[in-house]
Amino acid sequence: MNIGNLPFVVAALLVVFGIYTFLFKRNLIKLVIGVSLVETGVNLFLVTLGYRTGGIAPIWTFAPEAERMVLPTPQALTLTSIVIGLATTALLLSFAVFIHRHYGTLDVRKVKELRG
Amino acid sequence: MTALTNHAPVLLIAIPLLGAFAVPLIGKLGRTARNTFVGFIAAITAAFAGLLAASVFGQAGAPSLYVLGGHGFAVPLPSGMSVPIRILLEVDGMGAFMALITALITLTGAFFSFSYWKGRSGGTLFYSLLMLLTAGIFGMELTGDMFNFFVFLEVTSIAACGLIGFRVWLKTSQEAGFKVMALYTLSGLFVLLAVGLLYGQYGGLNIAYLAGALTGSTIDIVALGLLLTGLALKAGAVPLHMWAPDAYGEAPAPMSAVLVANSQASLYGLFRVLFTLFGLTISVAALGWILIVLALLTIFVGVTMALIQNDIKRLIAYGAVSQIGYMLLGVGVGLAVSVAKPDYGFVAMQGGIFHMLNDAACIGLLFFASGAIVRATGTRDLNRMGGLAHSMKWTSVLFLVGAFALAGVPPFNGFASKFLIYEASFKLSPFLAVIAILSSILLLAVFVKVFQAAFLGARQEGLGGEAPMGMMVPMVALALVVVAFGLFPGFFVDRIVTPAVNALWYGREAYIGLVLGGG
Amino acid sequence: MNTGMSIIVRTITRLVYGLALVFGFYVIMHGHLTPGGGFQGGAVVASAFALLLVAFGAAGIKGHLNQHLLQTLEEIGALAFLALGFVGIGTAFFYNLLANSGPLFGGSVPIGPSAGVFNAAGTLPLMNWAVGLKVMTGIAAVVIVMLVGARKEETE
Amino acid sequence: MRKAAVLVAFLFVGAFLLLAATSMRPFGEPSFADMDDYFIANTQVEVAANNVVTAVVFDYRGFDTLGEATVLFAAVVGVLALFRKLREDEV
Repeated sequence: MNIGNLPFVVAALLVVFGIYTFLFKRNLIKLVIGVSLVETGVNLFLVTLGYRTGGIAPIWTFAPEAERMVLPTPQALTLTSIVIGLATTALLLSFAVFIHRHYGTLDVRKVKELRG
Repeated sequence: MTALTNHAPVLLIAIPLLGAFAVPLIGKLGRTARNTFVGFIAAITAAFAGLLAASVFGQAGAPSLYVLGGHGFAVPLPSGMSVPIRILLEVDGMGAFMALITALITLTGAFFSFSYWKGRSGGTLFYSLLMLLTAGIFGMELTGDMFNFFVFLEVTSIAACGLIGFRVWLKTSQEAGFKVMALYTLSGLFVLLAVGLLYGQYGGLNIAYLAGALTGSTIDIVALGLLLTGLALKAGAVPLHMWAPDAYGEAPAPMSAVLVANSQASLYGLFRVLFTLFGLTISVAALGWILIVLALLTIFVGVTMALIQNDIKRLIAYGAVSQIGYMLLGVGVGLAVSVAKPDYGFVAMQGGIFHMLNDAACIGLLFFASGAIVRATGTRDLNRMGGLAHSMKWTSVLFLVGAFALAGVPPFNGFASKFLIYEASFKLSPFLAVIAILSSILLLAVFVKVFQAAFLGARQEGLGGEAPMGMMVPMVALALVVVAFGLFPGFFVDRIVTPAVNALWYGREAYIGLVLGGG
Repeated sequence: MNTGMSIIVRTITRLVYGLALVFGFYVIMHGHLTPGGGFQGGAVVASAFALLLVAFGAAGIKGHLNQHLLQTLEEIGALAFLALGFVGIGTAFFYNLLANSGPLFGGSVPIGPSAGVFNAAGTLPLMNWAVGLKVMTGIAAVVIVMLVGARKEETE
Repeated sequence: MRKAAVLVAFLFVGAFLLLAATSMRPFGEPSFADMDDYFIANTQVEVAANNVVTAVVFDYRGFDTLGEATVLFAAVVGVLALFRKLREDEV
């Protein structure tokens, strides 16, 4: 493991922490936080894919003289992924509001009406 | 006319989107205007699906390209290969076959909903979500770009969870909605991570380009693992199937059928990844056997759990989970032997893929019938139903047709595809066929129990009458499909199933060549 | 929650709200020149709406922002974006018909670093506006609906 | 018992992801960048836009953005559907 791909390891760790939070926490809101942690990790991973050492932002307006530009496609993918993250978090939180309204609690162990 | 067929792939996605965006506006003009608009959009989409399928099957399943946003798409490289820079829709036999299934289920689902959702709140948003789900499923099946596949996978996830939790007053539907949304999001993120890995390694996002560039390094194995986990979860294969009975059970009845079509689209994604994207760069035998083990687990767990249910919709939901196992078994056997490509491997693939269409039809019929029954009796508990044969004659007959078809009883379509799977898996190893046949018989026993509990017995007063005409027509349509495919399987297998299997089994080079051959 | 925040927050909101809107629209409109675009600008404007909501509470903004208007605007934005996709259907879906041809955003751009030509990039600015409208009104509608939903939670 | 199984699965997935992260190419040196170099070089000619990312988002890969706008629309419709006014018999 050379130091060269440390950002990828950090992104992977973020995803691992998010999955841990999702699997082992009991409060519904913490599950949603776990899912958004995984999303942040994946977004970070996508953005770090596009970096080129010494590259500047791929925008030609008033672009300073630099030998090359950073890859634009990962930034487009990350934009889409962020909006998808927003959409899923909004729906998850709406369900959490209604579960609290029906069950009176946000504890995963008590929200167990569906058995078998 | 040819202009329409050229644009058919993208119109199949754009028209449901247009419908989904416009329905809330048209909804302001009143219920009948909205329903006719939704019916019109569903019919046009189904027509385009048929048009596309006819033109693709006309060329024996050969892939055809649709470039989005311009003429040339490929950039010739100094190394001779060329990188596609735009998003391409690549439709081959398999994609067109899946488009047929989706068109059938969403069309009947929309028309069933007109009378099922009458007198309930939120109708406009209900149809908007249905059309978003339709557009997402068509997008998943027709696109040739990995990231685009992920985006449409997310569109179907969110639209499906919106529909699962639609009946806000039901306590369990909100719990199911949360659980399914969380699991769908995680599986989508696994797929995105895999797409990111492949892009990081090869610098491209097009399926054909990646298929040509893959070398089978550790990154590719990790990407394959992530893709398999994510797509298997969305398809409902066993170790990750816990969400499926909740999702199908809690969603409104017509939407359960469309959710099954959504799971089958993820299954299509799984096959596309295995056969076209990775193809022979991985040890197909090992992967084939992994699929077979998954399939046997799915079949067995699905049927045994169905046996102990007394909620009619959860029972059918477990039946649907077990049928996903049959498809995995058929295609798993095909994948396991796809190096030597013996003829029984081809038959197994035919059985597995033909079963996708048959299962969609009879599961759809069962969910529609159960929707009518629940609406008439007001309960989902089998013990509190009884004597429905008297008051709901036609619905009972249609329910039986669906049940026998699902259990693989001869005159119906379930038998046609299951027989191909039994015959081929027997040649690979008799143990597989034995499990498959036993589970079918067990499933038959389950439906006999349902028949006895719900239909026989004394007539109960106060139960609702026969299902209205609006619900009856879609059910009869699906029953006709079930019977027609059961009586003349050979006719349909040669016309629509064989091109699909050719596209998966032999079509990898053609699929890649069409894109990398230059723009 | 529905009575809003203290007077200090409200006066600051009155000052900042206009600026936030202007900045948000700037980011939307100059998407093809400077960093940003429909989604980023729409999010900025939506945050201005959310700020208004938090400061004055759901009752405070009753007349100003109502949910059905926002939802209708969002549908119009979505249909406009889809229509822009259909504009170039002659060649292919999502073909940039207006680029480098015609008066409306058809200007050509000098190669290399430049000050940027606003009247260029064909359907890009129009798409930026459509998506900006859609994101702005969509997120605002979600925030209002969840706040009103939460408010009902308290009064129960 | 179930908790142990979940823990094992979690550790396996975690190791799987870290394996991928460590065996990636070094950060900052993309191995293949031909598609992106084409975008950077040709945006001003073909799309006449200065911001290459917006050109990729709305022109070269505009269909993704249509899908993404659909995702946002689906989320808004989903949330509005959940918080809609119900009929009396439905509460």
